[in-house]
Amino acid sequence: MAQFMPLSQAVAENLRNGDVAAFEGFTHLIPTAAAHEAIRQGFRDLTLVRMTPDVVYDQMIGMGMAKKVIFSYAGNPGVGLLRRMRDAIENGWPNRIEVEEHSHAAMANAYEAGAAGLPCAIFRGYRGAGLAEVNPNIRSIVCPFTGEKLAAVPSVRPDVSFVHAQKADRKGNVLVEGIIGIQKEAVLAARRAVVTVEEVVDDFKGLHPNLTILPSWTITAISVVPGGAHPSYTHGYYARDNASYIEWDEIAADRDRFRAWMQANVLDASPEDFAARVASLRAA
Amino acid sequence: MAQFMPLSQAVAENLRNGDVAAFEGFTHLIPTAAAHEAIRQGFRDLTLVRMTPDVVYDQMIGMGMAKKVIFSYAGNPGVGLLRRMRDAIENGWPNRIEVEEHSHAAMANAYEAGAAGLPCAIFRGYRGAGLAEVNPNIRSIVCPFTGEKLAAVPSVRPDVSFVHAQKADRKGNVLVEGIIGIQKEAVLAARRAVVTVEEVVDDFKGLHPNLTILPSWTITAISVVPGGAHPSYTHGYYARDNASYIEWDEIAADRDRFRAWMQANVLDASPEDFAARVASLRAA
Amino acid sequence: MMAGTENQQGFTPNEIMTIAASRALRGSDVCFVGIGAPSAACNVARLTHAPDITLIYESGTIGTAPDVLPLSIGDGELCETAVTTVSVPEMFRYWLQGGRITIGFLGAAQLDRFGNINTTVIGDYDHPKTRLPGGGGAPEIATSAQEIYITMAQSKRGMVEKIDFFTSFGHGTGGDDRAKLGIDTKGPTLLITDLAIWKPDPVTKEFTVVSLHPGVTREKVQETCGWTVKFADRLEETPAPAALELKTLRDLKARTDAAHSGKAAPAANRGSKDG
Amino acid sequence: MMAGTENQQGFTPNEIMTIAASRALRGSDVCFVGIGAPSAACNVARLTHAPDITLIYESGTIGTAPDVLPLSIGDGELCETAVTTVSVPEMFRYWLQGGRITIGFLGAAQLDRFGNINTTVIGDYDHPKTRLPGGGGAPEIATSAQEIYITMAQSKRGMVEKIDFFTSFGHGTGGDDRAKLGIDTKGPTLLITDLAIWKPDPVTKEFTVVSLHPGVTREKVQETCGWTVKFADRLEETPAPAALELKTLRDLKARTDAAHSGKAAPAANRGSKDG
Repeated sequence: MAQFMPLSQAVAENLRNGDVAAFEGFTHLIPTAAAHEAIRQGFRDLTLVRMTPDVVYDQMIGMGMAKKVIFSYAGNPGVGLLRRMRDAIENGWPNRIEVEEHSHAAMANAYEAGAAGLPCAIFRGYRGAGLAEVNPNIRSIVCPFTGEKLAAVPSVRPDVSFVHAQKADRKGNVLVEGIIGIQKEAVLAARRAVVTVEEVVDDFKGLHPNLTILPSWTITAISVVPGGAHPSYTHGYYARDNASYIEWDEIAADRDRFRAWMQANVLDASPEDFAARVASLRAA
Repeated sequence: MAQFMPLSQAVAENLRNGDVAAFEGFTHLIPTAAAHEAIRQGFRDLTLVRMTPDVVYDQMIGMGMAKKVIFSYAGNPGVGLLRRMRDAIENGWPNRIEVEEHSHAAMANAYEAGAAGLPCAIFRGYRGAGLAEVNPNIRSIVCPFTGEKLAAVPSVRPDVSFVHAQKADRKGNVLVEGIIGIQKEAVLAARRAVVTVEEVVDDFKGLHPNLTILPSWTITAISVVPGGAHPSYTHGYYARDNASYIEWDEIAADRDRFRAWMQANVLDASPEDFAARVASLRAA
Repeated sequence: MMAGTENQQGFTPNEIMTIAASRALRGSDVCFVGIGAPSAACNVARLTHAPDITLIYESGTIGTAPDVLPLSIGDGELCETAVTTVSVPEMFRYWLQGGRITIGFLGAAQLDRFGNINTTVIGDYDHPKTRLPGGGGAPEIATSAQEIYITMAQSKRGMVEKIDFFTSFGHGTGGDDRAKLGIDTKGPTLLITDLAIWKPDPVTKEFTVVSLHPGVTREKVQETCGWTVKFADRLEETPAPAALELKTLRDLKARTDAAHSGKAAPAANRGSKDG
Repeated sequence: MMAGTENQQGFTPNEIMTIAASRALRGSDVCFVGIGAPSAACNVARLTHAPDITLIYESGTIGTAPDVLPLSIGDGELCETAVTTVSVPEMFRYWLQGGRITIGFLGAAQLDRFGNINTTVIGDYDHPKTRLPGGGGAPEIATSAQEIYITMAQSKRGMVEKIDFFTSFGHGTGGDDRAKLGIDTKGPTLLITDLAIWKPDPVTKEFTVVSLHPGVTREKVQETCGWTVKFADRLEETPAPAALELKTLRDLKARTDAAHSGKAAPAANRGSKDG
C-alpha cells in the first residue's frame, strides 16, 4: 500500500548505492525532481536504466553516480547529443561507465516482460543490426512452430523505479495520462516504486474506467511535487520547457559550467523549487 | 479504411467457408448480431476461435457450421455447460468437431502475439497441466538467459475477426470501452475485421486521449446494429440480459427445441430485430 | 441439494462454507475471484472485516466493489465499481503472471486429496462421457497465485481418489512435487467445503480436516468423500456464522437475486456516451 | 550550413528536400515519423495533397495532426491531436512489429550506398571518437516498416564508403541481402537529400541519383558524397516547390519557431484534471 511522504524520505528509503534504478518517462512526465533528490543524496554505483536517458541522466552521470547505463537512445530530444554522457563514455569523466545498449523495441519489450514477471522478452528485431554483435544480452530463440529465429533480451526488473504522474487519490491510487510511455511497466517491473505527483485529490470517482491507473498496492511511496517533471511536462498541468532543453546543450558542453549549474540548481535547491519553475508554463 | 455497409454485406464480403474466424467479446460486447448473420448465410467448415465460446458458438456449432473450435473456456457464463457444443463433442451431433483447447492465459497471449505480428507467444504456464499432454500446439522454449522453460503457443491470426463496439465516428474510427477484453487484439491480429457498433457519431472530439480506439484503417467494414450484442451487453447502452442466458440452458438442452428457436429467432430474423430485444434493458 | 437447506442452527451448509472462506481473507489480500462461492466469500470479507481487500476478476476489473454478485465474471457492475479495468492480455500477463495475486480461488468438478483439480472432462479426453467447460484461467491461477483456496460442496463424485484430467495442478502426488516442477508458489493451502475446513499436511501435502462445521460429524465428512479422510489430531469446530456475517451474506444474495431475476437497468454510465 | 541559405530560385536546399519527401507520400500511407525533416515532410503532405495520411510518432501517438512541428517525439501537441495515444510497448509490438507501418522515415549520421545507416558511434564502438545518440527505434523501423525513406543533407562525412557501425540495416552489401536474413520488407526505397532524389538500383540495390534538384549539378552531388555516385540514364529535374507547398512549409516552420522560442502555453487539456 502506497505511503505518502516527503520526496527526501521516499528517495532515502527506496534507493541504495549499487541499485538498478529506472527513472522513466518518454519525453512526457520525466521524474526530474526525484532524480535531483537522488543527486542531492549522493548515491553511487547505480545501474541507470532508461529508454531515453536525456537531461536527467546526463546530470546523474555527470555527477558520477552511474556505474552502468542500460538505454536505447541517448539524446537531448530535438536538440542533439548528451554531452556529459559523451564525456563519460569518450573520456571517462568523471568516471568510466559501462554501457548496455538496446533498441527502443528491445527496451519496451524488456520492461513489458519485467512487468509480466518473465525472465526474457522475445520480438522480431535486431535483424542485421550491429548492436547484436556488441551486446551479449542480445540473444535469440527459435519459434517452435515456424522455425523463425526471434530476438530475445533479458527482462528489465529494476530494484526501484521512479516515475512522475498527474495525480493520486487519498488511497494512493495513481493516474497517468497523455503520452503514457513505459510508466506502468516501469512501476510493475520494479521491486519498489516511487511516484511523484502534481496533486492529490479526494477520489477518482467519475474517471473513465479504462484509464491508466496504478493501484495503491503496486506503489511503495508517493510524494507530492508540483512541477516535478520540469523541464519535461505534465499533460493537463504545464507545457514542456523547450528553452531549457536547448539551454542544457550549452550548460553541459563545459565541465565547470555544468558543475556550477548543478550546484546552484540542484545541490542548493529542493523539491519545493519545481513549482516556481513551471509557473509560467501553466495554462492561463 | 473502414467501409460502412449493411451487416449482411459485411458478413458476405468478409467471411468464407473454411475460414479461421473469431467472434470475440469477453462476456461484454459479444458480436451476436454478426454471428446470427453468419448463421443465416449458412457458412460451413469454419474454425471458430474464441476464449469463451458461449451462447453464440453453441448456436453456430449446433447449426453445423464448425469444423474446429479453438477455445479456453466453454461454458454458459454463470449458468452452466454449453449443451450444443457438448452434443457435438460427445455425440457428433450435428457433426463431429475438432477441439484445440487452451487456457485463458495461453489464448490471451496468442491473440496478443497475433496482434504483434509474431508467430508465437511465450508465457509461464501449463506447468503440471494436462492440456499440455493432449494439445500438440502447446510447446516450450528455453529462456536463453535463465534456462527457465516457458510455455509457447502459436499466435492466433484469424482470417476474419468480428467484434461489437460502442460507436464509430464518421471516418470509421471505433471506440471500445468498459470491459475491453481481447477486442483490440482480435481486430489487429486478423486479416479482415468487421465491427458492429451501436451508433455513429460525427467525431470523437473531446474523448480522453488514452481510450481504446481502433483507427479506421485497421478495420475492413463497420455495420450499425443497435442492440447487436444482445443477450450480452454494451457498457453505457444497455444491460446484460441475464434471463436470456439462463433460458438458453433449457433451449439448448433439446435438439428440436434448439432448431425451432433458431428458426424463429435467427433464420427468420434480421439485424434490425436486435434493437427491440434490448429496449427494456436500456437505462431509463 | 443439501447446500440450500437451512439446518437446525439457522444457516445452510453453503452459508457456513462461504463465511468460513471469507474469514480466511485479510484486508491486504489481492484475490483472483471466480464466480459462485468465491465471489460471495470475497465480497462478504470486503463488507465485514476486510474492507481494503482487493478483488480482481479475470475480465480485467481490478479493485472492484460490486453491490450485487456478478452472474458472469464480466458483468458491467464489476467495471463500474473497479479502480481500473484493463485488457484480458494485460490481466493475465501483468497481474496474474506478474505475481501480484496473493489468493487465487478455484472450484472443482473433481478434486483429489492433493488439491489437483479437474474441470475439463469426465471420462477420456478424446471421447469424454461429459465435456465440462475446461480450465479457463485455472491452469495458470493454480501456479501463479501465491496461494490457492478451493471451495466446493462435498460429494463422492466430486472428491475422488483419482481425477480424470489434470486441469490445474495442486500438489501432484504430494510432497515436493511442485518444487520439482519449478513452481515456487504455495499451491492449495486451504480447502473449504460445506462440511469442513481442510489444510494440506505440511509434509505429505494431503488435505487433512482441521475443523468441522457446527453439527458435522467425522462420519458425514467421510461418507461424502471418495478417499479415506485424514483428520487432524486437534480437530476444531468452525465457529458458527456471526449475525453480521450471515446478514451480510444474505443481503448480498437477496440484492443479487433481485438484480438478476428482473431485467435490471444498466448501472450508471462511466463511459463516453456523450463524447 | 547551406541548408538555411535560400538560393536564386527562392527556396533553400532543405526546403526542396522536405517538399520532395512530402510529395512521395500518399493519403493511404501510415508513416512512422521522426523529428526534423521527416516530421516537416509528413506534415506538409498532410496539409497539402494527402490530408488523410496517418502520422505515428514512436511516443505512442497515432493519427496525429499537429499544428506546429514537435521539438521532441513526445510533445504534448502530438497527443492532443491524435486519434489515440497508446503505450510505448504497444507502439512497438502492435503497430510497428505488427506490420502496420507503410513508410518509416530514417535519418543518418553516416549512410552508405546501400542504405545502411549509422547513428551510434563514430570510430570504434568500445572506444568511440564520437558517441552518437544510438538507434532508438531505427533498428526495427528499418526491418518492420514496409518501406524506408531516408532524408539527409549531403556531405562527405555523412555519405561514406563504409559506415562505422550498422545501427540499422538497409540493403547490406546489396542484392538480395535482406531476403537472405529473412527480412520480407522492402527496406530503403528512397533517399532524398538537399541536392537530389536517389532510388536503389533494382538489382544491385545501390542508391542511384534519379532526379537533381533545380540548379544542382552532377558535380555538386559527387563533391558532397563519399562514394562514386551512379546516375540514372534518364536523369530528371525535381520540380521546384509550388507556391502552396512552400507557403505551407514556411507557415508551419514559422508557427513552430514561435511556439518553441517563447514559453508556449500548454495545449487544451483532454485529460482528467477535474476528475
